[in-house]
Amino acid sequence: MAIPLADQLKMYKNMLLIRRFEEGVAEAYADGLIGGFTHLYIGQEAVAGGAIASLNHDDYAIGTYRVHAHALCRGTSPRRLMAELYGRTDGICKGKGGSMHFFDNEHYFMGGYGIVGGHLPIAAGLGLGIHMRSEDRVVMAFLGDGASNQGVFHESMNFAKLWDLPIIFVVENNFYGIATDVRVSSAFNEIHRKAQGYGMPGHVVNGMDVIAVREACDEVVSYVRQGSGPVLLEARCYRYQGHSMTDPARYRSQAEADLWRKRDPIPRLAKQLLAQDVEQERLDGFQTEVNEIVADSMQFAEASPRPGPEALYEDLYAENYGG
Amino acid sequence: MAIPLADQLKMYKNMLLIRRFEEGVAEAYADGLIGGFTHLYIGQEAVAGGAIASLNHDDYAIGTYRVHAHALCRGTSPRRLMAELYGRTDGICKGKGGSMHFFDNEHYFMGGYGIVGGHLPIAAGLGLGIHMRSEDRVVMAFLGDGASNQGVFHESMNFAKLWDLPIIFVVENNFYGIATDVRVSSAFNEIHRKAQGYGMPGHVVNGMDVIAVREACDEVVSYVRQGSGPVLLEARCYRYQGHSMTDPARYRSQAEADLWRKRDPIPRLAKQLLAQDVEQERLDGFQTEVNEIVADSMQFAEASPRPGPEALYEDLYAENYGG
Amino acid sequence: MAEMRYYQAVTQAIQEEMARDEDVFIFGEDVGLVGGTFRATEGLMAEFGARRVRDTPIAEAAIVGLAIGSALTGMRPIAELMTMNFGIVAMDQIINHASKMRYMFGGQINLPLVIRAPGGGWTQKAAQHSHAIESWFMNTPGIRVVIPSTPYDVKGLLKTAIRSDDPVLFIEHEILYNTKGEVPEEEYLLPFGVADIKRPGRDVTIIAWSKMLHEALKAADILAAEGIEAEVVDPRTLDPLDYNTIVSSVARTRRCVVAEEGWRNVGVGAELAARLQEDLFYDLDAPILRVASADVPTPYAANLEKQALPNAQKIVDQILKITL
Amino acid sequence: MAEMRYYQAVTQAIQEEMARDEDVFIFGEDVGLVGGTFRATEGLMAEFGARRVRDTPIAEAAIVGLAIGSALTGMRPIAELMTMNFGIVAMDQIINHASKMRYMFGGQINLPLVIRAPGGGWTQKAAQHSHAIESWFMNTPGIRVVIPSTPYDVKGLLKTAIRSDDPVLFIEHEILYNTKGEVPEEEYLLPFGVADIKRPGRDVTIIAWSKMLHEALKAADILAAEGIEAEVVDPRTLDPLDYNTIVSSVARTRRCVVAEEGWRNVGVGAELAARLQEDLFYDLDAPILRVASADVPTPYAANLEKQALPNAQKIVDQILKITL
Ligand SMILES: Cc1ncc(C[n+]2csc(CCOP(=O)(O)OP(=O)(O)O)c2C)c(N)n1
Ligand SMILES: Cc1ncc(C[n+]2csc(CCOP(=O)(O)OP(=O)(O)O)c2C)c(N)n1
Ligand SMILES: [Mg+2]
Ligand SMILES: [Mg+2]
Repeated sequence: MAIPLADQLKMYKNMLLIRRFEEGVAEAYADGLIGGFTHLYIGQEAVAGGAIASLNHDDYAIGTYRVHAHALCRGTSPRRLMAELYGRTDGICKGKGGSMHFFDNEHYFMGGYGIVGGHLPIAAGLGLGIHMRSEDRVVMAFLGDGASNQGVFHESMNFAKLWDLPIIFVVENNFYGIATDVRVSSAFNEIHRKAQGYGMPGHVVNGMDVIAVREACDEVVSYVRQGSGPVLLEARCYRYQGHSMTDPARYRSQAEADLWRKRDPIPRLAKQLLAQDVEQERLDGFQTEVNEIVADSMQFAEASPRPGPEALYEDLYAENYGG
Repeated sequence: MAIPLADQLKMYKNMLLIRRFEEGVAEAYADGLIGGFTHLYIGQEAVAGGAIASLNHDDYAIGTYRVHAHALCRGTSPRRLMAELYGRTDGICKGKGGSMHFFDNEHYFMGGYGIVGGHLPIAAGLGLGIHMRSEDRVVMAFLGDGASNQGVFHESMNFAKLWDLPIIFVVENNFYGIATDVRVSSAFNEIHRKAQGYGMPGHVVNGMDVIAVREACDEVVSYVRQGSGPVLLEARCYRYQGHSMTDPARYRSQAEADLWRKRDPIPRLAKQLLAQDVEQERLDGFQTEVNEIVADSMQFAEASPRPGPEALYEDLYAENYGG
Repeated sequence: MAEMRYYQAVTQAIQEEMARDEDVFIFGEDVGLVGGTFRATEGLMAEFGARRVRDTPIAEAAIVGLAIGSALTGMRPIAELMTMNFGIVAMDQIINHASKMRYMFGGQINLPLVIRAPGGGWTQKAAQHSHAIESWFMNTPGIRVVIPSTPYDVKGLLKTAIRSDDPVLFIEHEILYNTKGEVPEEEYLLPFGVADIKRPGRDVTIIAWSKMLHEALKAADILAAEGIEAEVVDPRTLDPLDYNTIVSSVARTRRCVVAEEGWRNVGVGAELAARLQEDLFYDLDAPILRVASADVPTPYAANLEKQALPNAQKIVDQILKITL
Repeated sequence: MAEMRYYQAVTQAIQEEMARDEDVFIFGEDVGLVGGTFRATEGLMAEFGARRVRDTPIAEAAIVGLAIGSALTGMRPIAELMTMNFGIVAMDQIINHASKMRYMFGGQINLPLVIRAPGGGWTQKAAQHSHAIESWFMNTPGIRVVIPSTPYDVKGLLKTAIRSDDPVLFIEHEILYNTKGEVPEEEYLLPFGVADIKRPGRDVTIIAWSKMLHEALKAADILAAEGIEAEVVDPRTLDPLDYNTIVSSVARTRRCVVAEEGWRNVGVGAELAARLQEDLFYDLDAPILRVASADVPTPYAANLEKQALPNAQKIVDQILKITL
């Protein structure tokens, strides 16, 4: 089933937005406006860009510490995300979370988490909640290749299949966990085949091709939504930057990096769009638009006030007691 | 390759010893001489009895909280094990461990552990130690069906295969984790196939047939010893008693229990031995012998002194400091 | 008033809340078919079905994670950890997730979940099955720590926990499950953050909770025979802590012993002693003393275990040091 | 004396011990090829090869378990946890296994293993990446807890840790890795259980370790300008704890502030305050005060983080309360 052109354009714009947003982040980080651990997604845009496009508004998505893209694709305001990175009150988490802990209740983005694998049983719990409420929703949980070696990944896969919870586990296999090659960390590096140990379907898709990701996800999402149980989808992709802002990524060869950059998902889709008679100006217009969005979000973030001292003890508990 | 008669007789005697030892334990527990959590192995004798017989003296074995049998098969003195259960100074762990924490350095029995799955990365570590020292040894790690859902099981399997460590994971699938049916706890209850997610060989064997277990283990132990990497072996078996001394096991039907008792490994081997012209008197003699061993071990345990108050702070650290 | 056992108070609280609110559900190892290792969930599966009362695999980290995730969807999960010892396997989910999420996500969500687990050693369960580690959770901001000592407190506090919009670690005690106590027939809830003076007295304050509360009461009886009137304060919830009641009591008695089952070194008693010496520096007649477990893994042998664990007599011994 | 950085002191200690004893080996996430996230294992793989310097999957529980198991075979493993935050995933292996096995197996075995992990927050790493939880490990008997503050202490204590026949949790600090200090050219080892008086003084004792030691020294400088001479005591190892040096210092100064990076509630400071008030009840001129992190998950925003974490000025403020 072909992806409608309007959707393709939307995904194209989303990928541009992710990339430009993160270029902005890199600049602001260099200028000392953003701190902490900040992990860029540049290169992997086709995965979040394609996968999240398969979801309904009220489906849940949940991810790791590398989730700028996922929040953007869910529809969270770039202003509020940038303000979060700047540690300001208008940040999506009031400046308390930062890059690793984006969360947007309104858009059912259930968070970014800093403990590798730690969010996976939470994803299973989201699926359990849906199941308990007999809702027509699914959970899309993103994880890295490295995370697939953590014990909780295994526990979550077992629960998901045992109770046939509506979850799509999307492994963003970028072939490295920080500096560690997937072959050095996984006995079985055909990650989608890890589903076999649970009798769960496992698929693999080219994570540098947003259309391929979208098609694969449309299929697995509808399978999962029908109540057929969870699915594991491996998307093979590549991050262009280091693991985090401070990582020069010397552990990867230039040849390897060059090879992957040739597969860049953005020009790839541009070419396909042009072939469908979309005009170059239209694509250029998108670029201008996202440049403006990102510039605006940075201005917004800078203008937003820092949290006041009273914020330190706020938001910890829903219910407070004297004493 | 047929198992030599002498070995068969040895296994027969071991199974008798396990059973009689545990009958003694049950009596002593009822009399209040043994406390804490005490888990009986009766019914499963063919697994430890057959598997451990495949090991060399200096191979390592490691197990769960249900390890009376494994220590006995390794050759640990029944006296010292019974004294441990009685909480006495002559206990194999000086009375500090009890039923769940048998350990015998001399016989390379690397312990019983009370946290489900917790011993599995330790098993992997034993394999790593062997590997680092380029020794000609293997590790045999016992676990239950229930334990195969814990995250550390998965992590340990991954490490074992990734580094091709010399480990045999023996899953004693008695179909229950306390009261929970394996079908209620494992998405995939063909447990041996959990090895697939790691590209590791997985086999299944009838755990009520000591000869079958021994033959399967001879094969996998020699495979592992050759440096071919780890193996998962599922042995299907049944515990006749409740999970621990206080469990009446009402969650299992009488019909099911009866069915399994018909497959009892002890009379099964007796029949095979008789068919090989071993005389009934010889078998009866073994029974008398083990009865005496167990009676003696209980007398020994009762006569052994309780640890003195100075023992409380002993054995904690190898190196002590003032202050 | 009806007399019931501690484990029955657990069941009743859950039963009432499940009947009242269909978002409440419970899961854990063996909680369903057999009604829990300590019988605390007996009858719930029969009444509410296998959908709302779920037996799980042995995977504590995931069990807690399931509670977090389902709480995010608006459910009110109760996750049972068969014992607190196994909660150590789930520490990351409890500490790094349940207790931090509301704060780090800027208050966007509530996490109405309860983690129930019996703590405590005794009866020779040995080193890996004998933990009283409430101090770690009290150390960690973001999770409520409730640790009741009587059926009455269990029922009232567990109902409050289930209705709470914050994560609650509800620590029961293996040895108390079969103890009995009066519980009202009519519905009641007990507030968090309100300590209970279980026995008034003027000479010395004993602060104790869970199993040790009962040892403290025994100690008070023994001391009464010697003419020493001990006041026994049960904080009932360690987070929030009703420090006011504690400090007022000690301000009156001018002497205090904290009795806890956990290890002495950096235990809850250390915190109470540290606060009290700060606030009552000029008012105390004696240093705050602590009674706790010996700083060793709990040994199996009955006599060694007894030596390692705190009890009424050890409390008496400490109090005699500061009251004679 | 050579000047070197804290992270280099780590590397040198490991390098020397690996060269000296071929049973010593090291593994952890990214320790090999790239020499560690904080450069602390740089050059080791090149020198000793991929067999003795091993990159691992992300699986902290198993990493600690591998250390335990290989230690049982007579090896002397060093397991690196990339940070202490991830050690929480491995709590069960650390608490229920490494620290209990020798005791519960009746002393049959030694466990010569070192778990290295940087603790500590700062620089906006936010709630899940900012832990100073040494108090939990100090609470747990059976594992040594070493927490050095300078390159000199790092090197001498890490060599001792590697040679120790007991499990050692060696807690480094992310923020200290790039700090510099003098380290002797010749080999030396530092004993466990010997506190170091980093600055002598007569008016008040500050007890501090790791990153807070440096804040304490800054505080002492500020106070000196006001005529207050603070003695700064660095315990260096929390288990074993050199309580003698601490109590003697406070007996002299009669005033004490404990400064720690962990949460205040049931922190190490609570234990020290509890002991000191007990032993010096009649000798103190003021209550023991504590400076610690605010009892909230560490917030990301730079200004809130600063407000949450303890620092030199906050130490000064407390000391002024009890010395003026
Ligand atoms: C439990 C845990 N261990 C270690 C880390 C440090 N760490 C952060 S990201 C990362 C690599 C994760 O790799 P992968 O899952 O492939 O995701 P990617 O970063 O490639 O997106 C590591 C080891 C962590 N955050 N949590
Ligand atoms: C981490 C952990 N969770 C729960 C328990 C309680 N428990 C003890 S044995 C057991 C069942 C284990 O079943 P299985 O692995 O099949 O072994 P079996 O008892 O059948 O030999 C459980 C849940 C435990 N000891 N450790
Ligand atoms: Mg990766
Ligand atoms: Mg079983």
